[in-house]
Amino acid sequence: MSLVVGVDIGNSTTEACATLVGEHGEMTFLSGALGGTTGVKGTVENVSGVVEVVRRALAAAGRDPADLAAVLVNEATPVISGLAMETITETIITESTMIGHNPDTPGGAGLGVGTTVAFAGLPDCAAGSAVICVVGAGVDFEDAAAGINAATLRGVRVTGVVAHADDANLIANRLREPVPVVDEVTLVDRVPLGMRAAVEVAEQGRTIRTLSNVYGIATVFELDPEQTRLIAPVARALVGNRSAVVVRTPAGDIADRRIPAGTLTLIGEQTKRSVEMDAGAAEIMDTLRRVRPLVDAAGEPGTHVGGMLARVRDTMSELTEMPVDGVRIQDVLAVDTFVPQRITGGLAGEFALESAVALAAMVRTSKGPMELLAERLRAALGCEVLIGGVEADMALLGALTTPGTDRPLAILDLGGGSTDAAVSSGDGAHSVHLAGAGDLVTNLIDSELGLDNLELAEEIKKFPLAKAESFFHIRMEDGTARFFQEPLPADAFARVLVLTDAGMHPIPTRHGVEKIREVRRSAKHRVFVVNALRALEQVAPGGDIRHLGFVVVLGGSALDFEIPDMISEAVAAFGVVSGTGNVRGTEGPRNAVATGLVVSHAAARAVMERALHIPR
Amino acid sequence: MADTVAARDGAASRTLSLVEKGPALPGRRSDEVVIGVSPAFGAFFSRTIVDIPHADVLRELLAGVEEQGVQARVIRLRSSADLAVIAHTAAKLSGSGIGIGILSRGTTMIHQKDLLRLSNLELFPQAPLMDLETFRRIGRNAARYAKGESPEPVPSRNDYMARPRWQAKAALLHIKETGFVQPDAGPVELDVLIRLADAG
Amino acid sequence: MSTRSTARPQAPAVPRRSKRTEILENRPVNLDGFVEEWPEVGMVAMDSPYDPRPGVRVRDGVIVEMDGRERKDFDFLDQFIADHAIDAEAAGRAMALSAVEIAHLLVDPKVSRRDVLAVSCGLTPAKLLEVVKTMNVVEMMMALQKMRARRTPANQGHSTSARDNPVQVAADAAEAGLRGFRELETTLGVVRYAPLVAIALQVGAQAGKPGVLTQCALEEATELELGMRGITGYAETISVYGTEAVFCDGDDTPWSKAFLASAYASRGIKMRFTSGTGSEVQMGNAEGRSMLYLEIRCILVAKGAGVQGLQNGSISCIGVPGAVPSGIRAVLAENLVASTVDLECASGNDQSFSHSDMRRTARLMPQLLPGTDFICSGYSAVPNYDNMFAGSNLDPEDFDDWNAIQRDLQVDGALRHVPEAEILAARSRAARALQGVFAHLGLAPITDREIEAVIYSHGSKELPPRDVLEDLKSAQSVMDRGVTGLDIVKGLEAGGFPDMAEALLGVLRQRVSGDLLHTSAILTPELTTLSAVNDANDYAGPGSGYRPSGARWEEMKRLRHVVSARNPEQEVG
Amino acid sequence: MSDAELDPQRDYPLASHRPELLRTPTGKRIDELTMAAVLAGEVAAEDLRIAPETLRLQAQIADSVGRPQLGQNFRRAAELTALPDDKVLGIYNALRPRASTRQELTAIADELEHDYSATLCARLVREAADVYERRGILAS
Repeated sequence: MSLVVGVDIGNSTTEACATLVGEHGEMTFLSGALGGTTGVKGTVENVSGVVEVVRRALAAAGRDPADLAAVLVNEATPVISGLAMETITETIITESTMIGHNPDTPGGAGLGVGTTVAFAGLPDCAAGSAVICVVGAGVDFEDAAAGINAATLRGVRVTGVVAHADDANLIANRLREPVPVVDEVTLVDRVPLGMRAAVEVAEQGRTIRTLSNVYGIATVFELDPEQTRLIAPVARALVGNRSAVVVRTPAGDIADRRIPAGTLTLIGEQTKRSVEMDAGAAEIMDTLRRVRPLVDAAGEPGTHVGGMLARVRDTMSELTEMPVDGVRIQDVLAVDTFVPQRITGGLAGEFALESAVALAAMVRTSKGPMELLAERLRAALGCEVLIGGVEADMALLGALTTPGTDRPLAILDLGGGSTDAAVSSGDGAHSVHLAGAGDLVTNLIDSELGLDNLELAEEIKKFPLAKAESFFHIRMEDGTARFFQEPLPADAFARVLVLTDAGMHPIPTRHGVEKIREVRRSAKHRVFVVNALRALEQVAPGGDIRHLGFVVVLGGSALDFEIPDMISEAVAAFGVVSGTGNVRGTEGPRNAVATGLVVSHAAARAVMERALHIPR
Repeated sequence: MADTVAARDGAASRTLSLVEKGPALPGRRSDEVVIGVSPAFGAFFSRTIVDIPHADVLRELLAGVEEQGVQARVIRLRSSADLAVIAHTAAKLSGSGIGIGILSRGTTMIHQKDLLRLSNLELFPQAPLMDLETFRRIGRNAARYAKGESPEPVPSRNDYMARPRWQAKAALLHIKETGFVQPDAGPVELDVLIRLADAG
Repeated sequence: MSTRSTARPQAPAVPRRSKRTEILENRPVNLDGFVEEWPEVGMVAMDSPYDPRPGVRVRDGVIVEMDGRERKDFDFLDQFIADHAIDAEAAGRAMALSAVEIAHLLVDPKVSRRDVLAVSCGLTPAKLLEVVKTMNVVEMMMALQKMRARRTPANQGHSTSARDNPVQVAADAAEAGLRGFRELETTLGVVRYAPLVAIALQVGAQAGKPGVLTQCALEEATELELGMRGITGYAETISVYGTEAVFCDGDDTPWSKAFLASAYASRGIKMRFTSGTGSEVQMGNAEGRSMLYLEIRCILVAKGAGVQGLQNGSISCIGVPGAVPSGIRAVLAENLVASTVDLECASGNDQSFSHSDMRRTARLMPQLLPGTDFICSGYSAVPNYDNMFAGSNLDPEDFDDWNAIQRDLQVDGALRHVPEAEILAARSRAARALQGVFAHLGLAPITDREIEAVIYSHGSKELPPRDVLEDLKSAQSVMDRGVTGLDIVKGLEAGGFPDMAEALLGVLRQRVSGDLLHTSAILTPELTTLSAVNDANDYAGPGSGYRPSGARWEEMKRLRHVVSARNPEQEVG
Repeated sequence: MSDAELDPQRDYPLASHRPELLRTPTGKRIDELTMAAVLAGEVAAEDLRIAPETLRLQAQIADSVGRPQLGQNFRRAAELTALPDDKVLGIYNALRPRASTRQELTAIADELEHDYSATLCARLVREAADVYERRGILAS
């Protein structure tokens, strides 16, 4: 019997599997271990990480390092991914035609129509005229209410109020005759005066009816059909608001504009095609399918996509120390997303959800200095170090130790930077590495929720949500309640929480549990489910997923609490058995390559493959 | 509009009268915030450490609550000048469980009845950095907690040169206010009247 | 000017002011706060009619009455001090001397330090207060010059970053070491960054001059853990207070702190306590005693706990004594009392104190001129906006002023001018060494661009932001994996910095010998211990004691710009 | 070795002048803690701790330069070298005001004395229990 340790150097973790291998290839698995990869995968910096994980595996097995016969290391090719995101639509208001920022607490209720007049100009208004009073910065709410009441007493019909400060209820509560008040209009000075305008506020819990309806606006302003056609985008932009102001200006307009984001050129082995970025993710991925296999991608210089790809290349080149022009992009994943953006020309800091495209790109670098690494490892460990076979082959062998699996078997390895797949066929394994995995999901969550906090986005990705309904109980995202004896931390009160393994962390946004959950699940779907199908399709015989028998899901993201289920559901449609791997019946989705290395080593020593004895 | 502001500046001075109505009782409406003031607030003291009139401070806290459509009650704690005790007592008397505590020098805290006394929802420890805008936002956030919402905490400010200027005065104000503590007196409900000072 | 409507009542006319008043009004000193004394509540520096009268009664070797209080009425500080800090045998003889006689012993250079200690070990808090009350600041400085424990003065620096950027902390630590600081302290904005920043400080500290000791101010458990792992070298933020109520508010007692002192020593780690005038009155619980009387009780608690030293000099409450009459004299007096009871004294000057440069300097002189064990217990070696201790009395913009003052007065403030090329080299070495250590430990990478930026930067505003997510993951992994000082040694060696590895190993080895546990201990750049045992203060009047000479004096003569005597067209340096 | 009569003038610092008296808790000599040994993996973190005997030597030095309280602290520390880290922190927390009852403190003192022969530390804890009781800061 000889003691060997299989070691898998991954992009972020290094895993080991200690095993006794007999003369005829029979194996007794002893232990597994996991540690962080030191340095970039496939470089000599990995030595300390490997030494540490080998030490731990031997310690767990209770074996003396002196008895170690050989360490088996995978052929480690660094696969590195990069990310970029760019908005492709923009909402612009020219001059001021509307205020649609949806303040938390507008005052009064109903619809008021009149001519806009500054608060200071109120005393000059003629009795009987209908006016919308515009209250600027620095006017106290009591003064504002007093001024409006005085005008009303004189017979001026003040039908609505637009205010700068968060004062709507304070003003409305002090008026003799209640009118709708819209507040928190930051750029109130830019509201055109002397123009016909309408102010609408709905009751609490309802949304406006008139100004969100194009014919409602047409009625208020007595518009002809041509004018009505022009005002349509305003109505659309106000749908769902509790309050709104529309001012009719001669040249005002609101428009959705597509930003020319540039052309992405995908260069395949045979052919080359270009696609406009603003066509969206589906179109880009379709084009990619037509040029596959991809050799490189290029973006039009001076455009957004040009900038995106340049950023990806710069990152790659820094990480791999390759010259920028030597970096070849071998896969891209485009994902439709949206980003909250301030509306250009808005008067109250209105936000619109603009469409955006996120692009993940994957670069396969040249093979690392494996021989040098092996040499250093020999010196550090004082035993034989063998470089094993192709990573995908090894992962397949490891995955096959999952109870209940058989050939033909495909694996899906869900990592942080890339999604990999491999399938065993007669002449070895066929494998692909695709761009887009856990890191992209984190980025999508971060930008779609407007968090600007990747750490928090990472937690939202990994853990379920809850809402703290009191200091002693939380409502989980599945609707069940959990009670506590000790009060929750103060900063958790009334907030949406993410229940991490290091305690509950409040999420500082206005979004509810439902919204955050939806963004999280949709991001995972757009990345992992899309990539799983794409990857399996590329490795499946004849490109047909139905020809695969078993799919085993491996890798760090396979530990996620919902991704494996999402994937199972998606591939079930193809009649494929899919589940999370359980390497050697004990390791879960971890340790497949390390185990595969040992299996392969043992097989080589064995007379026949049938002699394999795998204890369960 | 400039005229309005100038006119306001000239006449903005307000007086505060706080009249004791009897013992402060627990509230029953769930849409209220209780504001607890310290023993000498609006009484021996009429201004914060940076001379902001208590009349304006209270007016902004009340406005912040009112703007959210929530009711406010004001009580005076007579038995302690400890901010946490004041805020926590206010929270326990509040129908919503949310209270605001404020000391004469301007230090403020939002509290909730089920929290430990030494904990809090939001604390504004640097009295010299408190301005009217901040008081308005504190009232607003307290009301939003009372409605079961999750407001962004009001950003707290920091300035390392506040110490040489204010540390000793803050200590004096604290001691002075402690002198007005009547250990056995219960909290009392206050009628608040804020009026423009008579110009002539 | 605007024309006011005559209909409005005229505001009372502002009396006309002179141009000079206007100029004075705008001087920075008038941004500082000054308040009247109020002795009844303890808002008084050191001269209060409500402080107790000194006195002691000993029966069967036990102090049964102290400063007018019977043993049965002792609060816990009284009892701890009576039973642990005061030598009951010496008390009778010592207390029989008048305050003036004892003050004379302190000031008179012909009376040795040892002879003073024979008396001071038997003095009660009220007596020590009486003694310093008879002294003016010049007399106190004379006394401090003799009573400080270590012969050679030293200095402590702060190296922190508003963004908790480890690369910055390392580079500034290296520069600080090169400039002469022998102890460096850090703390955090985001506490979870602690392991990375503490490693950065430890690495950077060895890049300037070997043997610089480091600490990271944190809550007790984490601070002790980082110490035990050898990621930090000593500890300081162990606070004690002068009244029972405030001590309990701080969730401690003299006994819990004494136990903690032994805990640190049991792991071979140097430690000192922290206290200062003003903390009790600030917390509204001074029991009507003067700030200095309460501080002397803190000093004697430290003495009784058997801890080797104390950081005092008001520290974070400096705005309180700073605002009352004779407050800065009281701050000097507390440093003097700590030294007089034979404790190491890290003497404050470590918190933002005044808007006025003149007052900042005047507040510094009483410690700088006589010299203390650590003149600043935190000279900010980063710009004050980066100082996570809320600003110090001095920061890097004051380096050249400090060096000029040392040279003008031939007084050793333990710093020196260093040519820019050396500083840049040290900053670069620190950043690169940290890059190597992080790579070796598999922590979030440091890019060459960051290193380039940090070498030439003044503060965190000029640095590219780090990936906070990755950093915090790394920080967590440092704790999870149980990384120790030894791993940093290995990382330095692997990264090609064998001399720094050797220096850090030398620092870690100290905890085996325990030499650093003695009073006022520092490590020399040659990694030998210098403490009040082998470098005891031997001041005995003119011509004796420590005075800068030889190579050190030559070093102090160098400034950024000094005109050459041989060729006045050139500068030396 | 604890019988050695130390002269502070001649013997301190021990690392320089009396290295032969120093052992790590794991029994290594201080001159074995070299860079070469570290790189060969022969030095572990446990080797960089102080031994109780060393603390008692340093206590002798503290006494002889007139610092009895410092010496006493070192002797208590020598007792605590035997306690695991979390136990040390646990006792510290128990000594905080209103954290423990008299019985709890007495139990800690007994454990220190019987399980760790830490008589000085036990005495400190018992003394605290007395004072806490008199001053009303025991847990109720």
